[in-house]
Amino acid sequence: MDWKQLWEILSAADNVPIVAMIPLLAFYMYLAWKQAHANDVLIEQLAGDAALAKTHHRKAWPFQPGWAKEVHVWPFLLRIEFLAAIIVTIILMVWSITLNAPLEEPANPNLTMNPAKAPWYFLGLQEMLVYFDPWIAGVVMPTLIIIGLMVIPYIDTNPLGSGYYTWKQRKFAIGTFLFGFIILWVSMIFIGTFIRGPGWQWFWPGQTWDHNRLIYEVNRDLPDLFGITSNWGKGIFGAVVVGGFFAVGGLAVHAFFRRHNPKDYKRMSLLQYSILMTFLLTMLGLPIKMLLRLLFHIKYVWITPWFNV
Amino acid sequence: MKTRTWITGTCLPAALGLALLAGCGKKESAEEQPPAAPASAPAAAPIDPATAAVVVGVVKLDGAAPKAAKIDMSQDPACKGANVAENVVVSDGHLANVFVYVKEGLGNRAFDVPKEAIKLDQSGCRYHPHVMGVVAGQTISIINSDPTTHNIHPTPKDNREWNESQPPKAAALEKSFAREEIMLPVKCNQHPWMRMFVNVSKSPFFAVTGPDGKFEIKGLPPGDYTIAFVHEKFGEQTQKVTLAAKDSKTVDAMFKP
Amino acid sequence: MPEKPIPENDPVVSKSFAPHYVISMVLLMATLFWALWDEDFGQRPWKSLQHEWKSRYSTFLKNARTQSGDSQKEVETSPGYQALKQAYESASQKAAPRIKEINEKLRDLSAKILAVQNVFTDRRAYVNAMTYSIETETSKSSKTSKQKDLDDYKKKVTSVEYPDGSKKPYNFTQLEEAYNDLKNERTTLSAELADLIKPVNEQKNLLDAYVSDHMVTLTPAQMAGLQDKTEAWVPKILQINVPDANIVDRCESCHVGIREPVKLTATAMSLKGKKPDEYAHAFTSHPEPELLKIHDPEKFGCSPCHQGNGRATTSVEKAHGTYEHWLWPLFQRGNMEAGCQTCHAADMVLVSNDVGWTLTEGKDLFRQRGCVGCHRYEGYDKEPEDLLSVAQQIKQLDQEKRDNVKQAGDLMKQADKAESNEEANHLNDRAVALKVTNSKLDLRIVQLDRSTKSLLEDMKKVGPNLKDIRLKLNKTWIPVWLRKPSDFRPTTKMPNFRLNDDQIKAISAYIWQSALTDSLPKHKPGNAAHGKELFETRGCLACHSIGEGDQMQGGTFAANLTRVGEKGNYDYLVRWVHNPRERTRPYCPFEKKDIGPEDYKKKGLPYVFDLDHSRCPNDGHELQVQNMTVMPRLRLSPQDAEDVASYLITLQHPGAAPNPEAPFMDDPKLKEEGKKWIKHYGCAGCHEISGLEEEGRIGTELTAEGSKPVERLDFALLTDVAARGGSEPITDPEDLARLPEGPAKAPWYDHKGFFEHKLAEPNIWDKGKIKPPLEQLRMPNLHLNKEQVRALTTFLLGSQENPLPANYQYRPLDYRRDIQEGWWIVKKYNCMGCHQLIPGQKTSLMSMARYQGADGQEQLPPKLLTEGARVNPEWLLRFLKNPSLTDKDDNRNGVRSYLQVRMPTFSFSENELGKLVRFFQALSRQPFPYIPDEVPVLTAKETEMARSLFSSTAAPCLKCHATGDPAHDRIATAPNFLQARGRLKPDWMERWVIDPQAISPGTSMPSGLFKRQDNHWVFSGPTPSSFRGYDKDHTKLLVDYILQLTPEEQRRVGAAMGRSQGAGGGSR
Amino acid sequence: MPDEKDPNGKNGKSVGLVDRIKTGVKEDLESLKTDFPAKAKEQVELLKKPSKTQVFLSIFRHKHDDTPRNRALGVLSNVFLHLHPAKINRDSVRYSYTWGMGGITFYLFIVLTLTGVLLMFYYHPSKVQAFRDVLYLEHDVPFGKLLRNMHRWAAHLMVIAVELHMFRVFLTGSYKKPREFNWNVGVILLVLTLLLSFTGYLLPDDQLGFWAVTVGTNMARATPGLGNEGPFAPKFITPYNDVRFGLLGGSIVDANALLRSYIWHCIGIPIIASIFMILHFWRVRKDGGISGPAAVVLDSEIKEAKK
Repeated sequence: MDWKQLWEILSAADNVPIVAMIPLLAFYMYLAWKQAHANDVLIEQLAGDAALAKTHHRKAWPFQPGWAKEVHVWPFLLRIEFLAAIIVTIILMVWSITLNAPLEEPANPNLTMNPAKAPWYFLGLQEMLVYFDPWIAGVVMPTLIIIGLMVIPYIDTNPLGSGYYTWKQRKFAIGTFLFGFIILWVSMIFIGTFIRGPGWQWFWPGQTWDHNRLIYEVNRDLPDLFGITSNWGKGIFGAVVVGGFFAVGGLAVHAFFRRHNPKDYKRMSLLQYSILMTFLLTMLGLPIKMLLRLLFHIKYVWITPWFNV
Repeated sequence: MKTRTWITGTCLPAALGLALLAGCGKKESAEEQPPAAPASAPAAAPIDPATAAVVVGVVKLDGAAPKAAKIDMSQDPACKGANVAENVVVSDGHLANVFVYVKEGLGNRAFDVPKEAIKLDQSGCRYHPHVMGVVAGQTISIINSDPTTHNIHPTPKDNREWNESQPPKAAALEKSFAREEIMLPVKCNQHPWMRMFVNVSKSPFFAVTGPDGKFEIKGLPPGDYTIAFVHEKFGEQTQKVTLAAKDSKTVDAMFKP
Repeated sequence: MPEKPIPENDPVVSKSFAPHYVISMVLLMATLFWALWDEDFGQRPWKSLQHEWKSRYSTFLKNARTQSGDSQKEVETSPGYQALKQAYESASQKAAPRIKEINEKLRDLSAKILAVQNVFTDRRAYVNAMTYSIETETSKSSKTSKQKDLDDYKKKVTSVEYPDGSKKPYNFTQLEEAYNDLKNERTTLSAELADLIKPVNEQKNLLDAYVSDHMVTLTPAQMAGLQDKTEAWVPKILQINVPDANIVDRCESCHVGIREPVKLTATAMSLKGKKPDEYAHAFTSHPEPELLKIHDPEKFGCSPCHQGNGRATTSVEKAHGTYEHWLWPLFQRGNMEAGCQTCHAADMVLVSNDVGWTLTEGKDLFRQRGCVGCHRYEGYDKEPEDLLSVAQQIKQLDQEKRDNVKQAGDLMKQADKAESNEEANHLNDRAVALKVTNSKLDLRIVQLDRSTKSLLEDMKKVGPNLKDIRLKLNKTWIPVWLRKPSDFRPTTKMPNFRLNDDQIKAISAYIWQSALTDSLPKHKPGNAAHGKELFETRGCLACHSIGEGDQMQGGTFAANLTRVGEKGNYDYLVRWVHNPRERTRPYCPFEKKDIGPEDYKKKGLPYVFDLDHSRCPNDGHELQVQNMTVMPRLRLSPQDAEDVASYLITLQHPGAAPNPEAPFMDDPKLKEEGKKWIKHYGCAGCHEISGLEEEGRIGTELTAEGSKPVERLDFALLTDVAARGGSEPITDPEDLARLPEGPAKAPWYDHKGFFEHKLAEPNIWDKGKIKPPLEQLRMPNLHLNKEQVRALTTFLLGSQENPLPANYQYRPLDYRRDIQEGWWIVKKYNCMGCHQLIPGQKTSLMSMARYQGADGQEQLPPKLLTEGARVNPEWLLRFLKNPSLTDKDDNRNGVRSYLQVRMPTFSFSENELGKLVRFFQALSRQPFPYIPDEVPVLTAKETEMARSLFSSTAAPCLKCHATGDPAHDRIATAPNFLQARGRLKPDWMERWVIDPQAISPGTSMPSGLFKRQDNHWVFSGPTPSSFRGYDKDHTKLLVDYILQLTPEEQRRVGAAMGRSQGAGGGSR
Repeated sequence: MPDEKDPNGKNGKSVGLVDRIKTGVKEDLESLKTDFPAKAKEQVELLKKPSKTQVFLSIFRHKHDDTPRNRALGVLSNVFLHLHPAKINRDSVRYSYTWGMGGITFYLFIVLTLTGVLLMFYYHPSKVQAFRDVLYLEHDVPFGKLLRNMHRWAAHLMVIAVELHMFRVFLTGSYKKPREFNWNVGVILLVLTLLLSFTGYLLPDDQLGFWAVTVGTNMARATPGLGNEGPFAPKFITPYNDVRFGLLGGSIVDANALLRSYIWHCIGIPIIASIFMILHFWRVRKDGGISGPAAVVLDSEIKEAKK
């Protein structure tokens, strides 16, 4: 265990934000879960007790009749906002006094940094470069993420859970989002920051980042495994596999979604449903491709003269 | 930068837990070395003439003295001196021109530089005396009694070198040497046989043996001393002697050719 | 989930945020104060440092001031001071009464002036205003009336009240006059006062100058000034800002004492009774103030020499640049001189007092140890490159010539057909001009051809010519040597290549089989005892050494010859000793082959090749006709050469076992394999090897190695060890001893660490690596010692691309350039092995037992401290070409025939001769070319006078100077006067006879022969009577006489001095 | 002394005039003696209640007595605070619901603007100057180091805050009707935040920024159709006219890239982001304030829309 190396990575000035973000995220997940749980308990209670449902103020927080339903922004909200501003200021000042913003050698195009890393918030995308060609990782993927985020309100037809934390009422939406945000976005950043060392090789935390490390890795293409050699064959085979993934995956998701979210399913139009399917399957495709690469050393699934996937 | 890194180190991992901090304790800086006691011994007491001791002795040469080489002085008709080399002067087994001095035992005593100058005469194309001792800084007054020009050219190791010409009847040259140096050769380039040795000593406790090989060093305070005998050809010998107050000890030396 | 009790009051409304606000406001304030504190102190550690400085320096000054006071008293008691003081006092007394008088008058005057001024300025203001109004008035009548008003006003009388109470009426004109008169009077008086005070002040200045001249330290007054300055010190950033060079250096903010005019040591700046702490070390003054005088900090700053981050003041690490992202960390103490290299890369010798010796040694080592053989370095061993560029130039000129010829032809054709005579003439003129241009080009080409010849002559190899090994070496010795050269000869330049058996066999086979097989003339054995004497006295030991370990004597420039008898062939040695440059076969760089007698025969030419016959018989190209060695010819007679060789062949280790037979060396199968390895290891970088003459260098260029990013230095598997300061990877005790700082204690992932480890154990980065032989690191172990590693490291650290503007680079174009270029040659041929060129520099000979003592010193080669001022450059050129100064029997010294040690013939090329002569002239700042003075012809009387001086018993010149009479010259210790004409410069001769000790310390020539009397140099012995009434410099007379001395005159004078002919030398 | 020089009074009695002046002056002095202390006292009383002064009233339009009306006015009549409604859902003030991340993001944006403007005073976006300027900031400018550190860390903090804000908004389902569009504005703002941070990365012109930007923009090479290494790129797309060239103003990260980066960072993106921010805040209000905390809705209460 190379503690020094670990400390070097953790304490690198530009890695501090991501180091700080992980416990922060954990804390807010806890905060959200606590409230979601309280609301879920309340919902269950109200669902079972129609009378109570009529009278209850329907929040997990205490309430007594006579208490104002609305409060003045001044001072009740502003005092919190000001307090938050002060605390953020304090944090920022202390951080700035104690930790210097990194400044390395003057830019030198002739001396490549190894590893050359993007800012931490883009490391997820950089990590994607391992699994996909640059045009997918660098262009298609970010575009899909942005579009995907944007379409969320239009494909989430579940009217429940608007304005309060809940898990039980929105299992599918929250599950999918957590999968995208935590598993795909944050942990990719984590891997890019802490695991990827010189040569963008995989170093477990605590392993020394040895610049001379050589590893033997042969990456094959999926068609090769099946002994397909002709270009047409490869193209067709890949198209079949990818198409197959979308077909089979689509069917599986359909089967799951129809059973577990019948109401949403019912509410959705065909367009909404197919957009949902496309994004969901693409998202699911990512870890599958990653696992294929990391565990089975498979580089491409679909090879065409124009692009490779 | 160190302190700032440590401040950083203490603030940042607050979220990660204080455990890390345990390893981050600031190392005690190397302890201040105790001030080194100055090596100088307390200043030596002044010499009390009442208790001063004397060292006397005779320096001999064991075996037959090498035959003194003849010097051909014919190149300068003005040279009318004894034309025998002076590097070994022995009479009856007694060795002359040995410089005897107190080499060790005086500690860091400082001595006044004698005011009077020591005379170095050039006559008969020879130096008189052939071996001499001076206290560092003491003036040597060099005169030329010959009807020819000499030049005086000391070739020291630790002192400054100089080379000056002295025509007949010129005024005396006043020179001195600042640093201790034993057997500092002096020569005249115009008369290559002319050569003598100056011994620059820190203390005034030295003597040069006469033709009878005898010497005497007076006025030494009681103590343990190392007496050194130096001869231009036979090198240096040392002997230890312990002197009580008003002692008079004999220290003889024997050189081998 | 248990129901929480519902609180009574609405928590949202009733909850108080006061405590939150209190705590966060306190925290916010604390952070703000922290930020302020950090800005004011945290980021400014130099403030406390300067406070510490203030107290320590004040204490120091206080002590120093008392000491200085004591020594001032001492100075003040000296007669010189007393005399000056008296002069000052009398001057001031003399002037005092009148000064007092004038001062009083001036006081009165000032009061009067003031009184008049008050009235006058007011009235003048009115007059001026009126005048302006008249000037701008347009109406004529108003103008006249106003003019009248003004005239009236001017006539109006006002009274002035003087300080003594008297009143005086004045109209305006009178007032103006009175005012000007008073002012004039004041000016006159002030001038008189200044005249009076001037001599007093001059005396005072003399007095003060006397004190400061005679004090080792500063005077108490100066000290007091410093003390006041220190006590009034307010901490502030001290910075040097040179915008042109982008230098911002604040080093002095912490190193406050660096430019103080007193010498501050760490001990002096430490607290009483304490060891010097880090403060004390920071507060020292610059140890080499002389350097600062040459390199004014206001122009150069600190960081150009020392590096580090000059701007940073926040911490020691930041300021010294010893953190990860600063590319130019401070040079460490042992490698401080690396900083010189950044601007002085073109200098071969770079010494100022105690500074520069390490770097200079590094530069020497880089050349001598053959580093240049593998690594290109700008400026080193550049003859091959120059040769190429000369060839290129010749090609260009040839082309130009052809173009010109064609153009001239065209022009003439046009001229023939021209319309008018005028035009025809014009065109013809142009054609003629082109022809003249061509003849200029021809001459230029001749020059370039000559410089080709020079360059071929100048090309040298560090190692011996391996084409000769069949003639030269014992066959069986070669593989033994290759195994580990330092085993056979510990101080050899040949490094250890870590060869395995197969490689050794193959390499020996190749060089043996590819070598020349010509035959050598046989020599009879000589007299080894005489050879030994010659070897020890002729100066061989200035370069070569003999004896091993403690017994070693002589120079380290060339090989140690202790075991030379075990390897060498006698006949070859004779040839070598007689003339090392004699080549077996000339080499033609054009045909790339050794030319043999058969080539000459084909052309019907005699098989003669030397510097005068250096053209290839086949194609006329310039040949390499000399061995590419720097070893000169000592002009020994063939007999003497045999004697020396006979002596050398006896030099063997007693009882050395015979070398094992080496039949494989004749195995033709190994030859190709051997060639492969020889190429691989770059042997041809240092040796001439048949078939590999055109091999390039195999190593990386090192010109800017010091500024290579550290990431580019391949620490291989040791990167982490180096970066974290793990255990020292070098384990071999011999190699470990080479590390200047000993085994690594701290992290050494930097240039210094890389260079030091690489030089100590060149294959260290292969440690733990698995590589096939052809990929392993090739650099051989140079078996350097600690100091040498340090010197080379310093040199490499300083080898940087310099970010400073070009005018900071030391590339002078004046006389200093001649000096710069000259040092390369001086160093190339090891002139400093025999001659002293820098005061205080030790030559190899000086330390030898033979040259100790007064008699020994006289046998040393002359010091060349003022050579340029001493000799006529034309003579010097002749002398350097042939130091025997004769064509007949050259087995002698040309000037100092009495010396045993001999100035050898280096056969310098024209190019190098020119550079050397210019070098010596420039070193003494002599004008070039030298235009000698006419020596005035002495009158008969003057000749008589001079002769009497020359032969006077008080100045017996001919006693020591050689006369050409062999009997006398045996005891002579100075050159013959007859050589003076044409050789010496009269000005120098005069300086020399006045004070030779000042020119060549320790010379046999005594000082004090002349004294200054009545503004003239007068002989200090009894002057001959004929001199009565002679009022010119005696020195000049003597010099002129010497310059006109004829052999007859000299003989006459010598005889007259009563020298007995054939007298024996002195003995002791 | 005009009195003496002008003896021609209207009634010819100069003496009377002198007397009149005398009494007049006397009266003036009397009035000073009595009025001044009274006025001073009045002024002191007035200053004791600063909120009554005209200056105060001209700035603050209403009283600050602790009444509901004044509380509401305090928010509504303030240009900065009127982003907020006068009254809000009682539970909206709970930190555990909002996490305050939107506000913190906005606050950090303001901090970044202020520090950024100050940094601009010292920075030249040129290859020669940029790195030196950062060194200058670090070592010379008073509070320069703090300024740069704050700018850098606030930027990172802002990215974190934005992501957490989005996380919270998703978890509370706040993008749902009628806030769909505002969610989209938010997504755009997220992208702009990342771009702001990324463009700032290059500005110190050090190895870190240089290579981060090199790596980042290399991806643009692979843009399908527009990058010279991307799929479906037409033949005429070369490294000298592709989309990366457009981003960097050159085929490598150099002076032009620095300048473009600087202009996007300091002018382009901040303006665009500000516009979107205004939109974002406006929509928050128009969509009925923040989404919650709302009363929980039971599945059974949902009325299915008729298809």
